[in-house]
Amino acid sequence: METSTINNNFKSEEYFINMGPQHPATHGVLRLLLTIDGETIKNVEPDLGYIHRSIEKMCERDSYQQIVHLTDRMDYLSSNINNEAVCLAVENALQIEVPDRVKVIRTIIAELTRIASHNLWWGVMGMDVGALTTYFYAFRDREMINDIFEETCGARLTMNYNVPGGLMFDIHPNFVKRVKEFIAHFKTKLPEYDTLLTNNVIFQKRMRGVGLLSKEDAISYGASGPVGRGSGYSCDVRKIHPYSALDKVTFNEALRTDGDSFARYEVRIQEMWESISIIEQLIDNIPEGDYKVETNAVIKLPKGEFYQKVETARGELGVYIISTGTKNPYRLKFRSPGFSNLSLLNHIAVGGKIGDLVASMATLDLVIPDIDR
Amino acid sequence: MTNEALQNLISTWVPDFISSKLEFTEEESQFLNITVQPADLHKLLARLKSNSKTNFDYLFCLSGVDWGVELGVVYHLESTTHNHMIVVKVKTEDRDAPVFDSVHDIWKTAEFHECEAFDFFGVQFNNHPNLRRLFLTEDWDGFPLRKDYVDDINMIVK
Amino acid sequence: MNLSLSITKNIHDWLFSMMPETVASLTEMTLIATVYLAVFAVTGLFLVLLERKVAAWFQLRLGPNRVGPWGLLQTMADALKLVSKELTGTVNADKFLYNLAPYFVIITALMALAVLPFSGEFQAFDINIGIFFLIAISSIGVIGILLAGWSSNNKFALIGAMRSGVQTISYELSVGLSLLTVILITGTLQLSEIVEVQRNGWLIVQGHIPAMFAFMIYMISGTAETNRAPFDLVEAESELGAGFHTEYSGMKFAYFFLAEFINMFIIASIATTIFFGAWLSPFGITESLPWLGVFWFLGKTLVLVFLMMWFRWTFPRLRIDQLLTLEWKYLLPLNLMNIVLMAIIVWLNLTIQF
Amino acid sequence: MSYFSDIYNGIKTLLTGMSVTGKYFLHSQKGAITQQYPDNRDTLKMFERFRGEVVMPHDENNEHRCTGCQKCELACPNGTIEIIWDRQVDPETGKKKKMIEKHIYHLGMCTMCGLCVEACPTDAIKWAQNYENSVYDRTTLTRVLNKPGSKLMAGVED
Repeated sequence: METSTINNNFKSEEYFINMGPQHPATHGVLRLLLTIDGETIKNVEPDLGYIHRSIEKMCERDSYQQIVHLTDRMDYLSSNINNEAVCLAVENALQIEVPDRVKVIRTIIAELTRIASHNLWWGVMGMDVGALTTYFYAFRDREMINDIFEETCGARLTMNYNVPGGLMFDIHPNFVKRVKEFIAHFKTKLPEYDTLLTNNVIFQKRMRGVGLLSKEDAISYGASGPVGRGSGYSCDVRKIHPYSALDKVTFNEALRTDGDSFARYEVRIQEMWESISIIEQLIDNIPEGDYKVETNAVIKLPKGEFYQKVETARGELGVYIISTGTKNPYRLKFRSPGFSNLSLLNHIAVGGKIGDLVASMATLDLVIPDIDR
Repeated sequence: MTNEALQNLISTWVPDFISSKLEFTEEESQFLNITVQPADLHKLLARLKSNSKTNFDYLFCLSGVDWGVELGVVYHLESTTHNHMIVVKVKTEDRDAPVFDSVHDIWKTAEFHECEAFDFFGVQFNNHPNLRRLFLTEDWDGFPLRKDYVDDINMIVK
Repeated sequence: MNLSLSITKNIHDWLFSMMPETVASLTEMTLIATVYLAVFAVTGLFLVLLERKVAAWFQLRLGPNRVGPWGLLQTMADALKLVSKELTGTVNADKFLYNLAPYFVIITALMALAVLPFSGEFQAFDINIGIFFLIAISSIGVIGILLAGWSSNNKFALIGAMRSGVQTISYELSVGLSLLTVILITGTLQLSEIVEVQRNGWLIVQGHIPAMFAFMIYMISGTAETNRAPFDLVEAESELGAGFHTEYSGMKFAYFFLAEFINMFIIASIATTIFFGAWLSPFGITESLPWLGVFWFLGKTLVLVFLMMWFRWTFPRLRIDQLLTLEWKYLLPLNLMNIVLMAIIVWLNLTIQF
Repeated sequence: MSYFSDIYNGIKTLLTGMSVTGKYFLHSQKGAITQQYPDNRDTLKMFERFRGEVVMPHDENNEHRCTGCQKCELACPNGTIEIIWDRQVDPETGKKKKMIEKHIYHLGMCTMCGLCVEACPTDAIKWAQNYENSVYDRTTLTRVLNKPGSKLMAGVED
């Protein structure tokens, strides 16, 4: 055939590009091996392990109290929720019922963490698509949450505030006041996010119809959190398997059916509103009581297997503990949301442009220590 | 579906679809545990997904486990329509070349999780499209999460 | 040679009385070049500082405030640092082209500066095809960028360079056509005459609706010409690292950096000259003080430069195919319609004259 | 027609976006969130629970509250704390008892998890709100918390 020979003569050549480990858009030390034809992505192959610390192996030698602080270092943006996951798993195994006060405080702090994480994501998302100012607006608001954490927990990022059996210490007397201040402040700033970025025509064109993920693929790829919910997959662990005080509050699960980058973006923006509503429902009625149930100094879990799911800012975090009855877990596996979400990057990026890859990777909201553990 | 109903349903699959015996247990776990022979692993898992009554379409956790003598893989499955969960375990005593069937054609996420299990436990997966060391370097010696792994320099034993 | 050098007649006369004509011309040209180089460097440094300050104010920050009062000497310090830095390069780079590229970029930027009418007196080179010259010169700069990306043996740089080529070829059209729209009113390409025409009202007022459209199109495509956000695909930080100048360091990098800011200044200056009456004061309020022209010119230019900075610190970046869609599907057809509209207005004498 | 309405809506959204940044530009002087760090040392106060480094408070008689029970050493996940202790004769009672010789704290290994302070039964160690911990030599990060010649406060052990 005449045409086929022409096509063969003008066959374009594919080439490889190393995106990362040091690249502004990979948010850490993720390395992507891209196969590119011109600007079009043909294949994405992630290469991991640049900051792998083998937390799972470290957990096998640590006591259950000590494991908690390691989880801070996995998904450092939702460190408090990670702590909560391990504590819940241990408490369930020991069949401890924590006081209501602990449950409520844990939920408030988890939702604050979620807002902080989504807030940072929003700023970085803007940076990834080229709107540099969003970063600073996001940090202005996030700083208030960090101050709340610092006052109550003693640290801004790696809080280690939960312990098996409750909390390490009671909330600071200023906590309620500061959270209310923050909520009032943030409610005026969140609409500004929409005017600045969400409604922007360039931003919409960049996000809509990009990085398409169908509901079936989302489930098959194990997508969770905003990534799954952007594809119409109702996967909020807070709704399906409520933990802590989440069964006492009413909130809507943010759900979009478009499955594109913009849907994932909208889910996260709506989740910030939902988190505000959860906090508002709880902040005025923190029950009085103990902040901790006394546990043995050496916690020994009964023999068996325990699994605990929580919803971090990125999705479903699973803690799978195999115990042989000693003071250390025999095997501890973290099912991290980022790892499953990363596995679908190739699926949504192929066929797009380099700019699309950056934009859809930003909406996956990857935190590399979460993937590398 | 309750654990009991699940157990009753799945036990009817033997021996029509699955040749070897399945072991069910609910002890020491909040889920129903099924232990399956390696040869029947893929058949069982495929059926767990495709059967409309079970419909386990969400593989939320795939972990390699070293039980000391045996090496194995644990699959945590959930159904997004029925909201029930199940755990499938597969074990082998062959520590030098443990091989199971890959399930990446059933759940796409398994491709990455199997790489992880291979990387840390040395578990091989048949028919896996791209089984490579995902985290560690290609020339890494040994499989770190196995219980018999020794590294005098980097591991601090308390 | 049709040179009309109208800077300070005194020096001109003095020089020609001192030496033979050829030597005097050469000396004069060298002097002017030196003055322009100095202006060039100072403008570049000042604009970099301005950009950083403006960015900081948009972003709730303070901006540079350590070196000198209010950080005024910050860019000086940066320039010194860049001069003292090692010039690195990649192993298999095409050394000749690699070293040539920055000069292409910076020399074209400098050449464009020559024809700008800073005031009635202060214009180095009042050529009769002024606008044509400006458009022609400003598109040479892209060759430097292409060479830089091609020769540095880096795939990110190459992608950046190719994007730059595509972008400049497309947006060159819009820049030219939008300026052409206004030329319909003036009927001349010579910058000094264009300014004279505007004594009856700035062209954006004379040409009212089509002129405003032309101005908007010009600002959009001008921003694209200078490779600034939201059209900064060439160096798109989150995609390509640093784009075409990834492999450049020290002074060679500084050339690219300065050229970007000078280009921004030039684009704003052209807009000032064509649409806002260059050095003419509004309503002729300072007609009796012609030396204030420079002030008006720079003032108007800085307002436009600020506008471009405002764009940069607000908008997300376009994707490469959207960039081309914007040009070929929106700006170009609108531009062509706009020219027809302007032609009708000029034909029917519907322009606003004071 | 949607062609022109697209252009109109597009430009409108761009302008509203610019109004947000423009508003902050106009209020830039009072809205700046920059912390001019080394200059604001005097006013920069950490919260009282801030975890800067572990210290052992001594009273004016150079007495501390550490009995050398080693609970902090056990609680620490990283081996940050080492206690060198000895059985010495207490000059007051004449009995032999456990006393610390050195309470060594490796700041370079500390992850500020707070488990040691929680574990301490006598409140001998606590958090300092010190945030400038960087040094030029790594060895200076290893600190001995009990001051030379210090001894146990009376009545702590009861």
